[in-house]
Amino acid sequence: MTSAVAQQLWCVATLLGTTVLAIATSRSRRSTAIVYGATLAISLIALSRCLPVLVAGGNATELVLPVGLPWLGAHFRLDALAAFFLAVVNLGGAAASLYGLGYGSHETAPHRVLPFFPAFLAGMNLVVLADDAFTFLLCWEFMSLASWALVMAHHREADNARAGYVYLVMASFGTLALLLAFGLLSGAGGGYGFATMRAAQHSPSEAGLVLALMLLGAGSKAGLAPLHVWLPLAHPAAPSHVSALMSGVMTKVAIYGFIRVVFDLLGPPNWSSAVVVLVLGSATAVLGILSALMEKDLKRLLAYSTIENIGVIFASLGLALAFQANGLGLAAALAFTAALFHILNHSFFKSLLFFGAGAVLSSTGQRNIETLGGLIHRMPLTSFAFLVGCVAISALPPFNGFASEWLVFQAILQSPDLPQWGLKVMVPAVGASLALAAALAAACFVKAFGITFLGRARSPVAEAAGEVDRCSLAAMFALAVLCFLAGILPGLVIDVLSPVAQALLGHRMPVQASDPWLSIVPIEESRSSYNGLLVFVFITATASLAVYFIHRFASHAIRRGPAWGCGFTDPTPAAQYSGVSFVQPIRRVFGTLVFQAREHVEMPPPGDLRPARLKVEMHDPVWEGLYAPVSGAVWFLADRLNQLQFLTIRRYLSLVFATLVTLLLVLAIWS
Amino acid sequence: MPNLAFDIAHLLAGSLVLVSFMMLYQDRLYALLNVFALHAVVLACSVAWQAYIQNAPHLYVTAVIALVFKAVIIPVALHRIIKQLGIHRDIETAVGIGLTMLAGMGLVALSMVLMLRVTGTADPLAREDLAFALSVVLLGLLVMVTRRNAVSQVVGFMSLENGLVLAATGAKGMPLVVEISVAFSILIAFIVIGVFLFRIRERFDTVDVGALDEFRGERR
Amino acid sequence: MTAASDAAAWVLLIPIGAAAVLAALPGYRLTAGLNILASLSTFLAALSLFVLERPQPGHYLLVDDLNIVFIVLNTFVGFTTSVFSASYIAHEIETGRLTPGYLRFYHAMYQIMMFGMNLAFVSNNIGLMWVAVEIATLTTVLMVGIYRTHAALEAAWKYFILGSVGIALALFGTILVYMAARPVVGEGQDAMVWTLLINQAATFDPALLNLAFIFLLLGYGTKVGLAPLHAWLPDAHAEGPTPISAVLSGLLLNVALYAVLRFKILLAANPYAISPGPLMVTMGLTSLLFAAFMLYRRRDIKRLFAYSSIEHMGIIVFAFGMGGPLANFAGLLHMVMHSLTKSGIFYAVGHIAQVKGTQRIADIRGLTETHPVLGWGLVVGVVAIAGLPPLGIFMTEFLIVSSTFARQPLLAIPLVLGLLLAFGALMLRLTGLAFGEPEGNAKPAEASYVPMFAHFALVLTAGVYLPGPLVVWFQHVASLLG
Amino acid sequence: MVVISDILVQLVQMTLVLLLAPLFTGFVRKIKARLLRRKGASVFQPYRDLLRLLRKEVVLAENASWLFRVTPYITFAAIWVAAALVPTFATGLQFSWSADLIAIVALLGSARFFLALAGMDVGTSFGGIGSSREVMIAALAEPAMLLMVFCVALIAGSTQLSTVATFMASSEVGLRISLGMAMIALIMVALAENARIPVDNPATHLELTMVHEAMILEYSGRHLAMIEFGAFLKLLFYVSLIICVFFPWQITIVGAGPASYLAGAGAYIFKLAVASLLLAAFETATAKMRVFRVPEFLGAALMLGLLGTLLRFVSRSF
Repeated sequence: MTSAVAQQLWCVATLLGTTVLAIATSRSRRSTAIVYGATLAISLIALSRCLPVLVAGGNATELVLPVGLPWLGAHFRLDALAAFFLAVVNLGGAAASLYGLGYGSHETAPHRVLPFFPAFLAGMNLVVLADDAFTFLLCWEFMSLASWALVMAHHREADNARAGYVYLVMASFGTLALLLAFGLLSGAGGGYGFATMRAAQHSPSEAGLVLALMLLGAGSKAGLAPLHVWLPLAHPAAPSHVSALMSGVMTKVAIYGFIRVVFDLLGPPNWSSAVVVLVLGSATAVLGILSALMEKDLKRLLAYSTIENIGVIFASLGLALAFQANGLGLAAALAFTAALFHILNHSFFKSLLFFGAGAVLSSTGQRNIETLGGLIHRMPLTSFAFLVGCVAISALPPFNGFASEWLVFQAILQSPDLPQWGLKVMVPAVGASLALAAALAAACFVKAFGITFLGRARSPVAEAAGEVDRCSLAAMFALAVLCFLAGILPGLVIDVLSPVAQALLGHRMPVQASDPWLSIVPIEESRSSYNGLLVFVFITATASLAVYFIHRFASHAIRRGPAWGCGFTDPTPAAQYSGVSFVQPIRRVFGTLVFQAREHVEMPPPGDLRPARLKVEMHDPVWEGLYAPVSGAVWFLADRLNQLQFLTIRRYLSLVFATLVTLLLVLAIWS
Repeated sequence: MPNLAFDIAHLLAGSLVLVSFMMLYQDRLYALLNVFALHAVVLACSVAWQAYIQNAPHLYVTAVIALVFKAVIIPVALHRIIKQLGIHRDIETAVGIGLTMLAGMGLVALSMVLMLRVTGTADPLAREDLAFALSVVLLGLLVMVTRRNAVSQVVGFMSLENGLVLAATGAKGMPLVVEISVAFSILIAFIVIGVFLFRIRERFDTVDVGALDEFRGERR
Repeated sequence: MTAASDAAAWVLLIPIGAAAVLAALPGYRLTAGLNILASLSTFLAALSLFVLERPQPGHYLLVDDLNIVFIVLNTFVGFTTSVFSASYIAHEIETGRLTPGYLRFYHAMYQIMMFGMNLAFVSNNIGLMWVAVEIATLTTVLMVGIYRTHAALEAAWKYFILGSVGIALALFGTILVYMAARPVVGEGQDAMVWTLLINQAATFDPALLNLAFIFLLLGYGTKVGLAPLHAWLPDAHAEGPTPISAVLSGLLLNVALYAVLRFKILLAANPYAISPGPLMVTMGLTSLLFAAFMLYRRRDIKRLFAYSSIEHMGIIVFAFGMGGPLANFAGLLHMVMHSLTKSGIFYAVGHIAQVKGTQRIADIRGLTETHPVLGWGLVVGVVAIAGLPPLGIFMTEFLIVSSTFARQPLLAIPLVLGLLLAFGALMLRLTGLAFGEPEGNAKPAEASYVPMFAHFALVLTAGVYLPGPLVVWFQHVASLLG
Repeated sequence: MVVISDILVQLVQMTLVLLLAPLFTGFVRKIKARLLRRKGASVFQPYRDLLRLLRKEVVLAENASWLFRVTPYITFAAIWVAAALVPTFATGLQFSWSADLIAIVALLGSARFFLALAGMDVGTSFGGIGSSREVMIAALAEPAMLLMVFCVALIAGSTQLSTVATFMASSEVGLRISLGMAMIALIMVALAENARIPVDNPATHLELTMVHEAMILEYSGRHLAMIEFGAFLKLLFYVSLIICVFFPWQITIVGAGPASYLAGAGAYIFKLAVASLLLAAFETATAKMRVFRVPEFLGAALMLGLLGTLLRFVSRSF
């Protein structure tokens, strides 16, 4: 009987083998089925092997392979935290593989997707398993690289190529930040093993620096503002099931890195570091969802919404840090569990939504929601699954998104126990911004679902759309069911997550399974409780009651007629509200401040038959405020220095001469 | 005798530096060549003197090479090139003479500062010699970077190399000196031939940067 | 004479003998084959050095742990390049860029160059080493100019002039070392023998050593391509035949670096001399940052990778400048990885330039579509050179950055900045070259892929798994470097 | 025994809100009419309207999907469940722990989410304009509401409405500035959420100014009845919430005798009457705002909620 970690590594090895297989069979027509079938099977096996570790909460198993850094070897370790993230990865992987079985047949360049897909999965699994800095970073970058290759699958579109470029540079930036963090953690002696780092003492300033670097490194991968700019470019560029993996799973792996270092390796946190995480998290949440609202590309919208959720998760982790720093173990466990729960939930519904977007894309060839509409009639099943995803991500009961956000809010309500005034005052403000983000998320997904699936078709392709294949639907419905189950049975999920909190924080939330009626009670019943199951039962019961009474006692008659347009019935679908017009009120309220949104009306002079046009001008504050100047500076310097390529030999000699004289002068002064 | 030997070596090395200075303020090519020939002659004397006092007959070979090759053949060849290319009238300094001289002073001062730190364990003759050699090397480089013309740059390079020979011969018992001086002569011959063959490259310092752009495959 | 000193001699004799034969023989197929054969046997001779017992260092030849790494690497890349060169030159002859007469010259020069480089490694005499480096330089100058085009001649000329100045500076440094050694070691040959020098370096005059090191650093640094002494490097890489670019980047830079390292060890052995670290760190960082910026505006594909070589030389010099077991280990490994990767890239680039008929980056697009093997080969190469895992350079950059940050946080920042900048530039160009709507000639390439993939396979293996004995070896060498 | 009585209370509560809701709206309308010196319709008119609508046939737009037909029931059910969980005359509802204040707010959010979707389903510009404005208002009202919840919860130490009411009814709470601010915030949110003046006008169908009515413009017959009923319930819910949180006097605490239940119910009816008077008076005295003034109005509510939360630390009872 091999140990749990060895089993996981065998799964990874099989995944890498699948990559080789994919290259070997790239000419074959059956390649798609073979590869996705294999990844589906492997993911499910890996999932089934890691869940026992999570539930049983057994001891961590370790393994050292004689690869990687020669004097260290590659350390792997499977503990509760790793098991949880492995579960997230492999669940997402399995769903994406299932979806890929159907969606992959639409792929125009399968040889650019199939080899990298299993490699990407393998990379994510390995990051979670790694137990020394070198292996961790190696796998981390390998994961980035594989996903980059997937982003570049449709490289002929200039936008995708740019997206891939920005992505890779940001990934590299993040890795370098992590590298520095690990350099600091390992010390000059090069103690790269996580066990060594865990045992070492870190001074407060060092710990602060490591945290900052982790925020840069893991944050850039996860999409923390202002390092998120690559995310809305890269995630949509990949094939949809890969987008789902990137958004739903890879960002979580980044968060895993953050948790592993900050909660596990760094030792007891400092409350001031929590402030930074809280501020960044809540700012990311609001900025992310506002950007999502302004977006009309469905996949980009989803990517921005990922940023929002990452913000929520980070805010929650910040709370956990704040409580942990003050020795409030129970509250810390609550916040931490809330973060983990949200991680799980987000991986469910974001994958589901990306699958839906992929279904729309493969059925209509469109990602721009302004050209869609009325798909609920033509893709009823897809639209139902997508609706479930929308409700879940909007944090509405009784679905899972609400359960985790509710826990976050409960954690925020523990803030009076914090001794620091700064935190006392700040945490409610964080709560306000999270509430704002949640409300805006609902608005955003009303828009996303409403414009895409409701109303009348805005283009011929939307008119001609059809339902997608069974595998895709099966993947979507599986996730929808998971969203629902996690929503009505949150207590069970919390109990599964508790060992992770116990292992990292030394505290856990109370056991929920024993509570009556399966409700969740974070602290005690008189303070707060929530029961998704009952809420669901109540709503169903009352709604059924209403339906019963009405159909029993009231009129059944239905007459179909044209929609009423106040006397101006306009048959063209263009008269409907568009996505841009839908968000106009919100754009006016928030956009003028955040995006410097301006509306210009171009009114043709009287007699001119051209239509009047309303133009909306928006600026991305992060890109224009941070990235454009940096890239401008780089190009400016590159231009300046480039003149050195065109000097004459005499000038080159002068350079040599000047260097010589300088060094001699230095020597004369120094020695 | 040791004192006299030292004084003469010192004198010769010192005059080499002086001649290097003379090169700095020549702004006509012919004059520069003549001064260089003088430079080579002084070097030959210095090397011969070292051969004598060190009792190292092989150094005479180096002295002869310096005399024949650098004081005669190369200047003559360069004369011909200048005539053929018709560039003898060019004023070819890139930096003003005054400034160059000042820089030269600075360089000599620098080399003195550096060399005088060398402790007395090294033999004083070598030490002084080396100080002058360093000055000559630096001045040679200075000539190279302040002249626009290929010919005068070759001259600068040769004077630099003279500094090396001075240092090498001053280092008592250094092996391979002759070989090195032969190798350098070949190198210089290559350069001269290069200048001669590729007339397009007659000027190191092309004003037209656009033309260079084109050559370097970096067209916009 | 033991067997090993024989082997060391063979490493020198085979190339020089082959050069004589190749200069005389006509015919392309025969000479190319012979060239490969000679390179292979040199490589085997170098490998045998590992197995055989080491001889006592003589006055001229020396085989120790440090140089054996270099020799084996050198002969290996020399061998693979000769394989690549065979298919590359065949194409050049077909298109008439090279005439058979020049071919003879080319192969002879190739072997002389190998001889020069090997000599530089095995020589136990700093004067001999200097001579060897110069032989290697001069032969490459001739090879760079072999196409006789305007640009090639200009590049060769520039290389020649700057190289000559470098030669002169290095010689002056060598003389200074001799002067420093003479009072201690005694006059004559002995004061130039490396093994004798290092034993007594502690008693040398520090001021002379300091001065010597500056001249040596600048002199050999010119060959290494350290900014701002680098000017010859990009043009020489771009305008010569691609096998020569590969050898220049992969090997010649190492030769000069090896020389710098030797003198660094010497200086480190003297407690009163300045520590060479700060100088090297400064030069390394300057080169890294400078090259990183220069990468952005490149329009010529070979120049692009030439600048990338400058960048990597900067990193290596930085690592050696930092010193310490980790950084030295990383520096050595980085050097090996860079040689393998960069020459591999040049193999790809050579064929790409041939099949596309241009070296302009803007004219080459979508390689992974038109020439999948070359295109993906290039992707792998650039990914490797940019320091992405699982390839070898990642490991070394990991070690360099993390160990630097733990010791000198402020130095790590420009280092990381430079790495990131260079990464951005390389990826920008790679995106244009390998991806996008294909442009230009799409006819299949007649290329030999074996050398390229052999290199990449080695780099990949090293990135994941380094054999234990090799590691012990490297660690020992790293400790030698201080 | 306690359980049975609690379930009983819960059932009574559910029926009570269902029955009272139209009456409350009718009462407000009547008072408004009287204040305007009109006679006004009977207070029972809302019941008649509902019955009339229920009897009529549904005219469904050709493009309407299943979502359009399901939404009225979902919204009705969600609002009813929410209203049923607010202690009106007695705390200790059997199921009040199944959803705390945050969950109740979210339940209303669910209702609005579906209603906004339904507004877009038919594909006319009116539905769109209504939905668009509705979500904008919600985007501000919901955080304001949650902040109010935070403020109250931080003072009461619980988000459980029964606990809050019990706590507020006890004598240990004095007047607190935070609570005052939270109350004002809640009232402002309530006005906005129920489409009352000055945010929206429930009585108008003037196309450019309407929000809620535009959204449900396509509904007719029994569907409209459910939506209207939902709106009545929602108004009652908010008033009950304000009463329960800020004026829980005489509310029956768990375990009290039957007499106290009667007293609690009586007090509740009385408080409702007062509230309707105030609401009608306020609506008569103010004018409707332009749509883009609403964000400022709600922003003020948000700020009040936040201020209330922050001032909690400095304001102890007077």
